Amino acid sequence: MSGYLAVDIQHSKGKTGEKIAITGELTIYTVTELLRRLRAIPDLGKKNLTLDLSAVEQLDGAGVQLLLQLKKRMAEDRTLRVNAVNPLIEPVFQLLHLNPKTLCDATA
Amino acid sequence: MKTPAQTVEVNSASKQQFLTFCIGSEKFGMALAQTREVIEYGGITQVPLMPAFLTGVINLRGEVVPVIDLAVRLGRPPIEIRRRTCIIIVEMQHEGQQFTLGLLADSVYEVLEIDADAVDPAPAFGANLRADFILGIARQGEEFIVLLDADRTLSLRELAKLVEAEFD
Amino acid sequence: MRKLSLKAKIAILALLIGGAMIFLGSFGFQQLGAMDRYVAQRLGDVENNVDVLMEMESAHLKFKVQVQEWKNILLRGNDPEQFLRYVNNFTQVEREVAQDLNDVLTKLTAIGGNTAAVMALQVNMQKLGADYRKALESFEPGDPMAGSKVDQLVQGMDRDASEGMTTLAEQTEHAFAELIADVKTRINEHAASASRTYVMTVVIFIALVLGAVGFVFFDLYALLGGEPAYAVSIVRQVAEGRLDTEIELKGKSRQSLLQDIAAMKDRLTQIIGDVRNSADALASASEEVNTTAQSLARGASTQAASVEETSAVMEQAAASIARNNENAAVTDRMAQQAFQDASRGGDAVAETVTAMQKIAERISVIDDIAYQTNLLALNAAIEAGRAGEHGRGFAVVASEVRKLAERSQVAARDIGELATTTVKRAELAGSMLQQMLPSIQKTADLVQEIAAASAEQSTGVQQINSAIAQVSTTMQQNAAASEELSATSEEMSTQAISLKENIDFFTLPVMRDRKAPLKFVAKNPSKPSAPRPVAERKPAEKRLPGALEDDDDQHFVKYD
Amino acid sequence: MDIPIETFVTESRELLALMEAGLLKLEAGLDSASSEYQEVVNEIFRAAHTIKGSAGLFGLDAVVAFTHTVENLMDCVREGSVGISAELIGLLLQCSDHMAALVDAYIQTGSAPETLVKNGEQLLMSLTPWLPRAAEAASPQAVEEVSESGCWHISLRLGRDTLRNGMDPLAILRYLAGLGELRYCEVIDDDLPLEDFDPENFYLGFVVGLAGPLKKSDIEDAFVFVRDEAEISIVPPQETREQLLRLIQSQQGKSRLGEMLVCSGAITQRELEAALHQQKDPETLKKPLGEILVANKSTSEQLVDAALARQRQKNSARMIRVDAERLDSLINLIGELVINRQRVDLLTSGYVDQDLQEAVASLAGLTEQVRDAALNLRMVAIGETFHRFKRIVRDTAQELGKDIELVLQGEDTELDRSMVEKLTDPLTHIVRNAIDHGIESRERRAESGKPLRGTIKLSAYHDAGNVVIEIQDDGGGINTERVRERAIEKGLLEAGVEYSEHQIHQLIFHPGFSTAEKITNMSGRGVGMDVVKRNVEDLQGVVDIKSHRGQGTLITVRLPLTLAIIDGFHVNSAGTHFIVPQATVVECLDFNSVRRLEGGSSIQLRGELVPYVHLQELLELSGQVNQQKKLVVVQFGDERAAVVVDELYGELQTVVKPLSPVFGTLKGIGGCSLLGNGEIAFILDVPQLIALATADEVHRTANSALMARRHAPSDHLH
Repeated sequence: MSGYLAVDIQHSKGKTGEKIAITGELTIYTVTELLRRLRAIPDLGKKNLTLDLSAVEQLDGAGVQLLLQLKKRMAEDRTLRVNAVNPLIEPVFQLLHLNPKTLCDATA
Repeated sequence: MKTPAQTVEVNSASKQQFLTFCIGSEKFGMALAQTREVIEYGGITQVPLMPAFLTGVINLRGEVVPVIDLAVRLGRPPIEIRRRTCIIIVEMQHEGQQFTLGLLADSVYEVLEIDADAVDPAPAFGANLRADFILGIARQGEEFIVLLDADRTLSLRELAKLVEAEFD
Repeated sequence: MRKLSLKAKIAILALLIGGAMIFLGSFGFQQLGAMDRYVAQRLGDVENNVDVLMEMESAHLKFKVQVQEWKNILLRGNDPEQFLRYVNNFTQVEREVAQDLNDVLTKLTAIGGNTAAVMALQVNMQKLGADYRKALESFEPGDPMAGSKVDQLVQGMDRDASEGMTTLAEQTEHAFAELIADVKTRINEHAASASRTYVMTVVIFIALVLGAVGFVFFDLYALLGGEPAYAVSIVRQVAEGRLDTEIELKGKSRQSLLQDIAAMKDRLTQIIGDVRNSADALASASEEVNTTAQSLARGASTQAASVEETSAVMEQAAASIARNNENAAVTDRMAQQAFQDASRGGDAVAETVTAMQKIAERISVIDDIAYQTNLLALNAAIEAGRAGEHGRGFAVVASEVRKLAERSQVAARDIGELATTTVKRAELAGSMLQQMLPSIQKTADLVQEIAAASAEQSTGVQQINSAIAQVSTTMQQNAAASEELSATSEEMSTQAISLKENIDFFTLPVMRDRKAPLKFVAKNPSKPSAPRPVAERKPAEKRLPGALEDDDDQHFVKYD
Repeated sequence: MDIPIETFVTESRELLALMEAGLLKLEAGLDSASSEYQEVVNEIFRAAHTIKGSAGLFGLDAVVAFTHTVENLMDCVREGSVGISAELIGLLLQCSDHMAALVDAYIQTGSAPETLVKNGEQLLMSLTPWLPRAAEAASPQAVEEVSESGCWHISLRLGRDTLRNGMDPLAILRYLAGLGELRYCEVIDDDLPLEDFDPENFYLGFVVGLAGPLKKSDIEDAFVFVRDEAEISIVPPQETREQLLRLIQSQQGKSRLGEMLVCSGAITQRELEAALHQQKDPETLKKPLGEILVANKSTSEQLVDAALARQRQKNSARMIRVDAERLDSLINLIGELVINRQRVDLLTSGYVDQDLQEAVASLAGLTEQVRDAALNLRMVAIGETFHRFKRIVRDTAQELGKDIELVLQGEDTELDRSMVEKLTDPLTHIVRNAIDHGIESRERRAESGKPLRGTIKLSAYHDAGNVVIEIQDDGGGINTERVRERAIEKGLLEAGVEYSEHQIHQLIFHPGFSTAEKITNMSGRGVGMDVVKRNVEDLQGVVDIKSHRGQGTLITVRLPLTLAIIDGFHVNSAGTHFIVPQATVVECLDFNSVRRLEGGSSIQLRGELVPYVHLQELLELSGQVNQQKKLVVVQFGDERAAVVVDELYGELQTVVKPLSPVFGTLKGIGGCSLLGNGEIAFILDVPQLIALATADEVHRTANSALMARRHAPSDHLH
């Protein structure tokens, strides 16, 4: 699906938990690849996870879905937080009434 | 008391049209005014418990029309059905209401315009036929045509009575 | 016992002998052992007695020494030193004698000999000793005449001791001698008894074995029924075909070898006899056959020739029949044609009729139509009439139409009638044709029959031809067959002759040679189916009955 | 006159009728809190409103002017600022009459005559007390506008392959956001799988609140690309719903539920099609469209109900007067058509041409449909006629100062349109008489200890080839004595002769006979009952009267099912076709398998003894006899009987043709009917049949007793 590799992740372990910085576009074209890579990370979701989306210029439904899935994957008492969001994709969260930090419903 | 009046009436209208038909060997005529049409015999449904003269009913273009064997009605042996047997559809008035009857006849001849002079009053006897059925007798060359009084012959009340009689 | 096979018998015999040997050996051995032991015992006794004897001797000897010593003392006793020495010797010897006596005593007691004498002796000895000592005390070393004086004192005193001594010795010697003798005798007795028993047993066994062997031999002999050599010779003779040799049988044992050989010989003789006869018969018969076969062959060939002619004739017949057969067929075809034409004509007529009828129907349809038109017109008229003045014109039209309709009706009727009349005519024609048909049919049939008949004829001829062909072929076959027959019969006769020669190898006892055929005939007349064509064929031979027998079994052989 | 105005006229007539009905309902007294009350009031309001609107279209200013006021008034009523009172209702009724008059006037003259306008003004004057000061209260236009508040609730479940198909759901949401204000948006990730999650499938769902002046169809356009595999439900905001309600209720023209909902915007064309499609598939089959729509969350039950109500109003209100003769001729022609069709069948049956056969088959189907349709054309529920009497009763009662309740029964009894028309007058007479002479004055009732409110009961029902209409009042009944005297005065009866009460009562129907002292404007002139009788007899019916002094009167009009369509059960006996009115058929059995009474002619049916008749014997039918006899058990009232026939063909709808009077009263046969193939079938008169059966039974048992004695077993097996 993904013609050229428009996405990349840096994965680092912090004291609080894991850090994943995603760069490039987070769209239907890249989700598969991205997922493949995330899956590569050992016991993902067992530790707190911090996402850095500051380098994501594109986010579409598929991307959002991926994020939500990621969030849903987190074990109990493990949290997924987004520490930085690229202004380019903020509107998406607004549209969905999603809190970009927690990926929870903002309206609620 | 009817007959003289009739003749008078016939005279007054010097010419009158009749439909002539034959039953057995006899030739009859019926005032054209009362006849609607002539159709070929067929598709008769017998009506249960009916006297002999009521042959049955036919479906005349969606109208259920009773068919009467005129021969029986006139006290003759019943008509046996042949290729030329046909049904004369006549229209009668009854209590201001019109209704339709079918008459079985061995064959139908023509529409005749009969001169009043050619019509004799019904003979008191000899026609071996109820006098009040007869309107008059027309001479046609050699042969005689019995002109029937449909209103009498086919008087609904009378027919109905006969039917009633059948029941008890 | 009889049941046992010879082998078994021999085996038993061997066993018997073996057993006897073993027994004898062991028995002898045991006897020897006993003997030996006995001798050894006896020798032991002898030894002991020898010891006793020795001791006695030595004791006797010593006593003499003692006495000597004693003299010495008296002679030389003036010198004191001498004296002393001799006294010592004297005591010493005395001790030794006592010793020996003790030994004797013990030994005696050991062998249970008589000890009394010995004891007495011992006592004497001791007394003697003591006497001597008393005598000595009166000895005066200084008086040269002292010795003589003491001597006078002991004069005679030693007599009985020495006497005892000697007697005893003699006794012992004597006992010993006896013992030896006794031993000798005893041993001899013993040996004698042992040998006696041994011989006895040996003798018994030999007897036994001999018995067994005898029996076996006898049995064998019986089986053989005579001297084996004799049997052998007999058999050899038979083998050589000399069946005339007589066999005298010893013993009346029914199933001895010789007996059987005899039987065999007899049977052989008989059979061979028979064979020979039949061979003779065969030879003559084959001759006969040969001749007849040749005649047969000749007959066959002639027949074949005649058949050839017949078939040729038949061929011609067939040809002519086929010809008129064809003619018949042609005629038939023509007849058929005629018939078909006729019937087709009939059909045509029928069709015409049906067509006419159809027309009639159509006409009736037209009639119907006309009628319906009539009705229609009538209804129109009625409508018109009801319409009153307005309808007038229409009424006229209607009546016109009605008139037309009626006319067409009439026309239709006329046509109908016409049609019907036509139909009638056509039917008439049809029926006439129908009547014609059968006669035509008949002729046709007749012709057909003729055709059929000639056809049958030709087929018949065909069949005859083929039949003849078959006959001729069979004829040829017969000829061939008969030639073959003669060939074979010759063959046969040669065979018969050779057979004869072979049979002649056997020399049969002269006496039986005559009998065999008789026996043969006597045996057989029932067998063959008595009345034979030959009988008719050769009435002449009926006249000489002598020849008949001979012929008979020839014929019999021939037709058997 | 050009067509649109034609439709306007008919429509306004309907609406007025509606209004009248509504008003009468109100008068009947409805709890002003009840939803029905609201319903009715709305109805009236809408009627007025619509008339006004459409009148405007045709520039019938007078109508518009007049109606406007009425409408306002109704509006107030609707809001509850004005209470309903008998007086008001009376006025409103007059108003509706006036409106009708105006409309008619316009139709005839094309303008409103002065007099009428005057009356109108007077009427309006009399209305003023109720009218609010500010006459321009709620203008109806307000309804049409969509209120801003409240928002559409859209729940959206997209198909798995949405992404693959290159759709970005966000795009849709953006589009929506563009349409109006996105009040809320909820992302539903319930379907997101934890394991084997394919990021290229789409699992999410959205619930969106969208505010703005929107039409459902606008919203739906957002989903034009995804709708095929998406589940979308669009719930309108409260206000919109109410508004839709109004729209639906004031629907014009459209008579089909779907259409109504669609063009009122309650649902979209697509939803309708979807629903209709569903309706076709077997397990939702026969499920009414409304249910399906609700089930699909296409719309709310409320709306569907409203639409249905509206639809009913229409269908009942929709009547086009057609000359019965035309219908007759149509029916006859169709009869011919059917027969010809049969002939075609016969002719073509010989050919093996596939297409031809199919063509013929479809022709057959069509013909059947056409026939049924045509037959139905002529049938109409009597309800319409009955409802007219509400007004009559009310007016008459008021006039005479009586308190009378009209009870209707069997309004949906169908009978021939032509008869309905001919029936109206006689019934009116009867009812009027009942009110005038029948029901006593309050006082009298009080005295006789009856409920003050008198009751008149109109009921209709089918009774074995007959339509029976009963008019019953709980009034004083006929004063037999008085009638007697009058009769003797008039020389209709000889004094001193003993007459049965019934005979005497029949005199009521004698021309020019009336017992009433004072002549009211509507009865007592002696015209009426005789007219009634004549009219009924014209319809070949009979009218009968039963009365008990002090208890009331029952007038029974029994009409033959002339040209009525009955559901019949088609049987055959000895080659003759018969039709048993379906209503009377209890069950069918195999004659040989039921237990019959030795000798007698009764069968044992679940312990019950049921007499049976051999139709063939009873009607002396000659024809081949089938050994496999069948039994049709019929019931009339609580009488039961079994009819033995040869063949059971099953149910069919038939047009009843009267038997020619020639046949007089043909026993056991109520009429005849044409079968599809043109043959004639006789309709069995079940009550008579039963009578005959029982009679037959009696006399037969006697015989068969004898016969049984002669040859026992064979007897009961014929």
